[in-house]
Amino acid sequence: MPGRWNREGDRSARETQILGWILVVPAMAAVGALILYPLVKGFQQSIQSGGILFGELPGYVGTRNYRDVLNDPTSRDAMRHTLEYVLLAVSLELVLGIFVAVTLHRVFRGRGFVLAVLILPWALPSVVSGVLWRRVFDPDNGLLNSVLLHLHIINQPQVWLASGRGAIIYITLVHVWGVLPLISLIFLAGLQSVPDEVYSASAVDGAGPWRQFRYITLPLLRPSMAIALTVGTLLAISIFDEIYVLNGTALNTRSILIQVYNTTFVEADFAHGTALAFVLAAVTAVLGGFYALALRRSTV
Amino acid sequence: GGSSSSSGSSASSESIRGQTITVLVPYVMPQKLLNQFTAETGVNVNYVRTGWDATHNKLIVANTAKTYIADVAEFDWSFTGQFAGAGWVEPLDNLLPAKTLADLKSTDAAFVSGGKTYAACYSNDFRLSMYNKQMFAKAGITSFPATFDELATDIQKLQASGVKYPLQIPMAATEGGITPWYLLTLAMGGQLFDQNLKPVFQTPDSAGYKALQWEADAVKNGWVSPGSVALNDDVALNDFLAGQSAILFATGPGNLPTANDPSQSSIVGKAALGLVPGVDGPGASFGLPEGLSIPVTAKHKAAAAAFINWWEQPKNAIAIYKTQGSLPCGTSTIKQMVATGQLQGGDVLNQELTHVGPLFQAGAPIWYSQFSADAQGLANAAVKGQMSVQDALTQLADKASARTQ
Amino acid sequence: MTTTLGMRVLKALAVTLIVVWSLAPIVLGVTTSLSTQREVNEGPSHWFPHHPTTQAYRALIGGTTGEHSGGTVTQRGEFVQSMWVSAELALLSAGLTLVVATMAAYAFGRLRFRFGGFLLALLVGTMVVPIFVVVIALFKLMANAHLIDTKKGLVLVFVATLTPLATWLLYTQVREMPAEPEEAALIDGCRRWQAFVRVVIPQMSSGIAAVAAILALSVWGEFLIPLLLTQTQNAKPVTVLITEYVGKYTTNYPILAAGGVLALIPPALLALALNKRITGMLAGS
Amino acid sequence: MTATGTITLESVTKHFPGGVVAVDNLSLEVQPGEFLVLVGPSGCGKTTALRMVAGLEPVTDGQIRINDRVVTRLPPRDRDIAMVFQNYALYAHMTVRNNMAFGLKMARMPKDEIRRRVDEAAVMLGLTELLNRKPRQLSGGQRQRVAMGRAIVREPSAFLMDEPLSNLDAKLRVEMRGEIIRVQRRIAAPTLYVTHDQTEAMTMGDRVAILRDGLLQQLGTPDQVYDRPVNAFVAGFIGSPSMNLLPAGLEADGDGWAISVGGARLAAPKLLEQRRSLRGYLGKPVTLGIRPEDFGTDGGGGEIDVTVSRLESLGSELVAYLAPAGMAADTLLTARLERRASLAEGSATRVTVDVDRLYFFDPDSGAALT
Amino acid sequence: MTATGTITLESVTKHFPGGVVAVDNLSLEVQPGEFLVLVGPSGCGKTTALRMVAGLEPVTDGQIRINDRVVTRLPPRDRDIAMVFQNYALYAHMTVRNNMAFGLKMARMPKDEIRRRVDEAAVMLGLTELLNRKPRQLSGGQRQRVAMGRAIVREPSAFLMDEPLSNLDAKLRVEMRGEIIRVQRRIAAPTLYVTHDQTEAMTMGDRVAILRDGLLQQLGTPDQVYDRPVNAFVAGFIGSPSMNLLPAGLEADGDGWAISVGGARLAAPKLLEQRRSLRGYLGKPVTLGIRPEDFGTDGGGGEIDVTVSRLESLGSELVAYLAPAGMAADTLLTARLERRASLAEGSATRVTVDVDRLYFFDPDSGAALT
Ligand SMILES: Nc1ncnc2c1ncn2[C@@H]1O[C@H](COP(=O)(O)OP(=O)(O)OP(=O)(O)O)[C@@H](O)[C@H]1O
Ligand SMILES: Nc1ncnc2c1ncn2[C@@H]1O[C@H](COP(=O)(O)OP(=O)(O)OP(=O)(O)O)[C@@H](O)[C@H]1O
Ligand SMILES: [Mg+2]
Ligand SMILES: [Mg+2]
Repeated sequence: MPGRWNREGDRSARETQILGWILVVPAMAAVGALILYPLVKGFQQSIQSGGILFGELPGYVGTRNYRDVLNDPTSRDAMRHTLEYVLLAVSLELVLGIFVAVTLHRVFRGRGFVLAVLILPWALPSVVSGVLWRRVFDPDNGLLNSVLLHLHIINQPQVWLASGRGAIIYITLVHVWGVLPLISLIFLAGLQSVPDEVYSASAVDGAGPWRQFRYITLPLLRPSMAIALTVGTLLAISIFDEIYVLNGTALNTRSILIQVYNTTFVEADFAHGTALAFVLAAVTAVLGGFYALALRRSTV
Repeated sequence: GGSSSSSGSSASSESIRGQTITVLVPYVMPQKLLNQFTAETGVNVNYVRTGWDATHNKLIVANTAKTYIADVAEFDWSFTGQFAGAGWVEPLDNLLPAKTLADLKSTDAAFVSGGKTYAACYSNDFRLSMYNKQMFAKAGITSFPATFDELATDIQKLQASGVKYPLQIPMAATEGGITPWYLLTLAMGGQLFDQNLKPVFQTPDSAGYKALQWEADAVKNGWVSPGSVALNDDVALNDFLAGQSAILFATGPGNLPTANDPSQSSIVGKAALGLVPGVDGPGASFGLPEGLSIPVTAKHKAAAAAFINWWEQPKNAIAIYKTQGSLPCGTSTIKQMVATGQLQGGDVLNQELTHVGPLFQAGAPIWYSQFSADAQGLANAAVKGQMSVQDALTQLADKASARTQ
Repeated sequence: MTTTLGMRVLKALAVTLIVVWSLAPIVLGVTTSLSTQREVNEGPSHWFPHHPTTQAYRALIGGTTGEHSGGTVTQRGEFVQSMWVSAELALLSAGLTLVVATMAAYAFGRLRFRFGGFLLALLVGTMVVPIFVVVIALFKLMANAHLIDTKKGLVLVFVATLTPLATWLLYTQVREMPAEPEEAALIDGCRRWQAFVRVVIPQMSSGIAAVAAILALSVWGEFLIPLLLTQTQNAKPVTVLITEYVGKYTTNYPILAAGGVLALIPPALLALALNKRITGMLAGS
Repeated sequence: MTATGTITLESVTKHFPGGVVAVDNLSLEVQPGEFLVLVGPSGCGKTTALRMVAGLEPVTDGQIRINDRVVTRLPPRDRDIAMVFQNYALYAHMTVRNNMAFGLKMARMPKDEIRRRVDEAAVMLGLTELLNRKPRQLSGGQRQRVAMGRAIVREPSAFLMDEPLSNLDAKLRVEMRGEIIRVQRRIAAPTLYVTHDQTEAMTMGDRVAILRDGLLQQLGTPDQVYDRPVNAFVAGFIGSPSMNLLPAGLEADGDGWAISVGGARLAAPKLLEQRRSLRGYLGKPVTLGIRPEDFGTDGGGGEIDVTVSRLESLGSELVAYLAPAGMAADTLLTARLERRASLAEGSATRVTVDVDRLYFFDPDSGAALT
Repeated sequence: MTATGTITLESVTKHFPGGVVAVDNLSLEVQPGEFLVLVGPSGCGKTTALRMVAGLEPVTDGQIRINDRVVTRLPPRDRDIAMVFQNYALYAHMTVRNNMAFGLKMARMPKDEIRRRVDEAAVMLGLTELLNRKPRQLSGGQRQRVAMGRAIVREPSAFLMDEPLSNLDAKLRVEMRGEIIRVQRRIAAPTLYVTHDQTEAMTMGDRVAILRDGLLQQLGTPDQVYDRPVNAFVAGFIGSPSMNLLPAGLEADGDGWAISVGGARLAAPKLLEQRRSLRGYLGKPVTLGIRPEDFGTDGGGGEIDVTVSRLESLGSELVAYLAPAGMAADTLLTARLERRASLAEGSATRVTVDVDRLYFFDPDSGAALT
């Protein structure tokens, strides 16, 4: 008679149930109250008209706002730029992030110092780093121009951010500079759960550093990679400060979030702003889900 | 001035005693002055200094949420359409003494919407030029050009005397980079919009078109450095202060003291203000004043009004000017400052003030911010040559027209 | 492990590269902070100040008295106070988030309970929510709870925004952790939560240290949330304060840079402190 | 009528996801204070069984009782057991002392008492010098001893030990065997003890349970399982070197029986004829079992001609691998001989077999024919 | 004149931080194709020695050569060794197949060849069914076999094995012993093999090295270390159960010598008198060593009166713990006796000692007196 013991009640399993719930309550409560609830409100906003501010009666307008933002040519351009930022930034961050994490995973004298230096770009308030980068890329008096002129690599000052492609690349570099510490730390955190002994075993098996990396580190970093990719995408898809400081709202570098910012904070049009932001969130969520699934193959 | 009588509004000063108001303004205010206000009115002030860029964001969020944020809040001329249209701020017409309002008449035009005044000006900002007297002298120019033709000639003279890029105009895709176009449009004798808020800048014979073309040509002709297309107004000022150019176009009056501050400027004593050039004789300029408003969510409106009124008194306005550098607005205050020589470049300022009007005759429209955001991107694309002037302005006009529907 | 000279050279090279990449713009910040505004304006010839001065730092700490500085005026004590606020916010939020997230991560990673998978997806999913969508409702919520302009309020919001990432990071670690020591603890008479606190958490300590760094630094650099939810010095972190030194017409580069440089010190100290906790492969020898 | 000091498994089954049946309908009772040794080939389900008793692995089906209390669904802590894990499972972040003290702390024992017990166990286990080290600074054997120490300081109602001595040297192992037995006797806690060591199984266990593929094969005293294995599997598994199992025939030979194995023909002792189950196999093939120690080089019994294939000296004795004449070429008999037996590798010789100690099994089912 | 197939340790020393000297000035040469067994008590430095040879642990002092190439500072991958780790160190993220194939992949072996070798090893190790599992789905013994498989597929220039069979049952262990030896002979790779198992040490090793506290005690063939241990430590360590070591006196007795031990007096064989080093101990205390198997219940030799304290049946034989008359109360002699020896626990009896096989040691230094 299978399952006849179940009548006794499964205390072990029940305790696990209860503890599970207790442990997730604080997290769910915080996120539920301060993110999910406002999110629902925000969604309501995105399907409402902008209200009296735009000469309309308040009320639900269905998907109109979404259609508006998706049909707007500037939004479309911004989406294309954003895609470029994301692809470029995320691939750079992935490669550099793993490189940095693997380097810092080894304990060596002075690692503390390097770790401290590593996080500086991230700790620098964005206004300050914006101003510094502006000094670097300034077309007239910038550091970059003056160095390159000095080295005779260029013979007249360049307006770095004027052209489309170039500007997007430079801005992405600035973005990556600021985000790399976070991505590196995510990978570093991931490496903490890799046991030393597999490195011993693989060394004996004849794997050099590169192949240890390829066959041991990389596979074991899979879960972290999903996180890093998601976070990297998240940050790149909402790239803002770097563009705003270096090139304002110029059309050739405008990202979606600048568009969102203009719509919400400049034009006070929260209806369209949130609609566009929701589009952005949906894209990120889809990408994040995709990464997580693609990299899920459990490691242990 | 007679402080006790002027600080009391129509509401009895007793009823506000003991109240605490929050004031949200992007400038520092010495505690000493606030103490004086408290001593006079019994109102305590919680003075919140915000970041310049952040102020608008904070107000937008709080107001959209219909939530209290301050009793007295910053109010830029560009907010007028938006904030008044949304009903976020109280009209001041009945809250401030008539005398104070009358004194502010000239500057407050920018804050009027639907016949009501929504803010009291405290920072009298408008656009004019600044130039380097020494460079002018070296090029043999004796006075600042009054017309665009003279300007062109002078620029060539300056170039001949060794100034590579005599002109400094910020043209980045930012608010600071778009104002020169507005200014040029007015200076060339035109308007951006007609009385019905229809765009009038898209035909080649319009002032707006000519103005943008002029900017694009300035880049092409090498009057300005190639980097100008990515230049923001603060950097433009810095470059001018470093002595890199002879003329800073479309700057604010508060920058002359800065040019004479040896810790910031390499051209101390060499800078002078110049009137905005025009087609024949000085052209029109426009004001970008900042004012103090009372949000509808304010808790102590009477006390807030008392504070604004206190600020506008010449004695206080001048004291505040000395710490903040924002030019007062009241006609009597300016007079007093010019008379006592407390205003650097006072004569030019006084002259320019006669050419200053609001950018929008009927007050900034509700969609001004959208228009400005569109203009920034499109004008920038035009001066970069990524788009023709015609295309940029046509697109801009189309967008603007769509908004007015 | 025994390694070759070539490897060691490569490693040194890698480390140098990281340091240079991270540090180069910071060096520019330091030189800027030691310049006068005038030298900064003068540009190319003055990347390194000809007359280094600590004036900007003095202004930052002691306040400026000069007139007509166009909004870049600093007030005595303000900056230091904001540094404290930032530090307090970073430590409190990171600490609280760690507690909340570690608990959740353990539950999701080790305990089988109903809807666990769904809740995890929901939680992690909120990472993609842009602040713009929630800001209005959040502001209203905070205002109603009288949490505007309080550190308490900010900490709550930070905890909510950081918990998803922290939970995800820790969840992956819980999954990789060998289960046996925890099982031994259960047999040794621990309740599940005791085993969690006394065995699992110490086991994860190096991972937690890395996540702690991520959290504290995230809070330290946060701008938009504190901007919108604070008013006065009460709860104004250094990131927000520094933006106030950007004036309408002028930006006081030296003061801004000095503020930036000073704002780097606590995070750097934190990294140094956590370095020992973050164990790595023992290399080099 | 509670039976104190018992562990009972009733029809316990464990399926792992993926279709592995690790433990199959296992019923087993460890009697009051009994020391029960669980043996079986690698992967037969010993560890899984232990983990189910400990409450670490949910039971697919069946019931587990400790001291007659049903614990099948209770969390581990409510079972009051101590366990030594096969892979030690030490607390990496605690010193050796704290590893051992942890369980006692959880039981809120007074500090003094904890210290006393840990010190005592450390002496017993030779860990006194190492009390302040962390596990990663220990050798394999030292870690294993810590794991052992953690269990014995507890004085629980039941012990579960999973190969607790596998990483210790012979000498230490003999000592530890004694210590474990002493502790277990004192506490009188029923004990399930997994081992691969024949000597441990034979000397420590009150009874021995032999598992194979999750199925219980035999449960009995060490002598029982050695002398009367229920099937060829148990016979081959218990005893080292293993029993020789050979195809043979049982034949009537004059007035008695004879066993033909390869070229040899052994006269069966009369006693054999009384075995009921054997009778049916007369004239049929059987599997013949001969323990290595039942060979000799002199003395009586049956005789087999062999070629000495290889000799292994264990110091105290000699293990000879012998190729019997007339059998499949690769058949090798293992014989334990006196170390002074005079054999030379490669030489042909004749060895004796103690025919009184032969075993017979059904060639198909492997069941012992008794 | 390179010696292929050798591993040489020259004065190798290892200090751990904290002052532990794990290996102390160890010199050792594994000769071409030799199978050298390393034994010693738990914590004596065996694993550490292996790890240094593998390049996993930096050497504090001394030199290591493989095939006469100095490898002391080379990274592990340049040493071409295969190692079985005491704790397996499997790749948790790879299947069993990939665990075994990894080393071959690293050597860029063709896919077919890899598959062939892994399949072959899997059959040998009984892992065929498990090739697609991940390590966490395996039992302890299965994991150990995977670790083994990972090493043997490699065909390296040297093998290092750290207790590779400790978690296997007796039967499998016997099989595996044979397989390991076969593989090692085929590849002719010098092998350092750590074990705690007496049988493995005695049967597998060409030579045996005995370590104690990081110091090499003796290096010799199994018979040498068994029959002629250089000191009491080795004598006690090799052989299971351990040699009995008793305080005794060497006395002149008429025209010969006698050994007094407790109340007994054993006539020493004449041969003893020829041992130079023994002569000096006449009239002085010595430590007397008697192997358990040198006791008997009948036959000649010296005789000792004992009380049977405890009997352990191992099935194939009997281990008796005997309290000799006239000695300290807790002295127990261990004797391996025929299983049919008729003794009863608690009874007094007389056992014989093979006086030709007595060992003598200096009571202080423990050095063998030969
Ligand atoms: N990381 C370490 N730090 C300090 N001491 C250590 C460290 N690793 C090992 N030891 C010590 O060094 C000595 C030798 O250890 P090793 O692991 O070589 O022993 P072993 O001979 O392999 O023992 P076992 O048979 O128990 O595995 C032991 O006393 C151990 O405690
Ligand atoms: N998580 C798992 N998933 C699937 N199969 C498993 C899992 N754990 C163990 N097994 C299988 O269950 C069987 C029993 O495993 P168990 O660990 O109980 O063996 P064991 O008798 O302890 O063996 P050993 O003596 O080798 O330790 C083995 O065949 C093993 O491969
Ligand atoms: Mg097991
Ligand atoms: Mg070891």
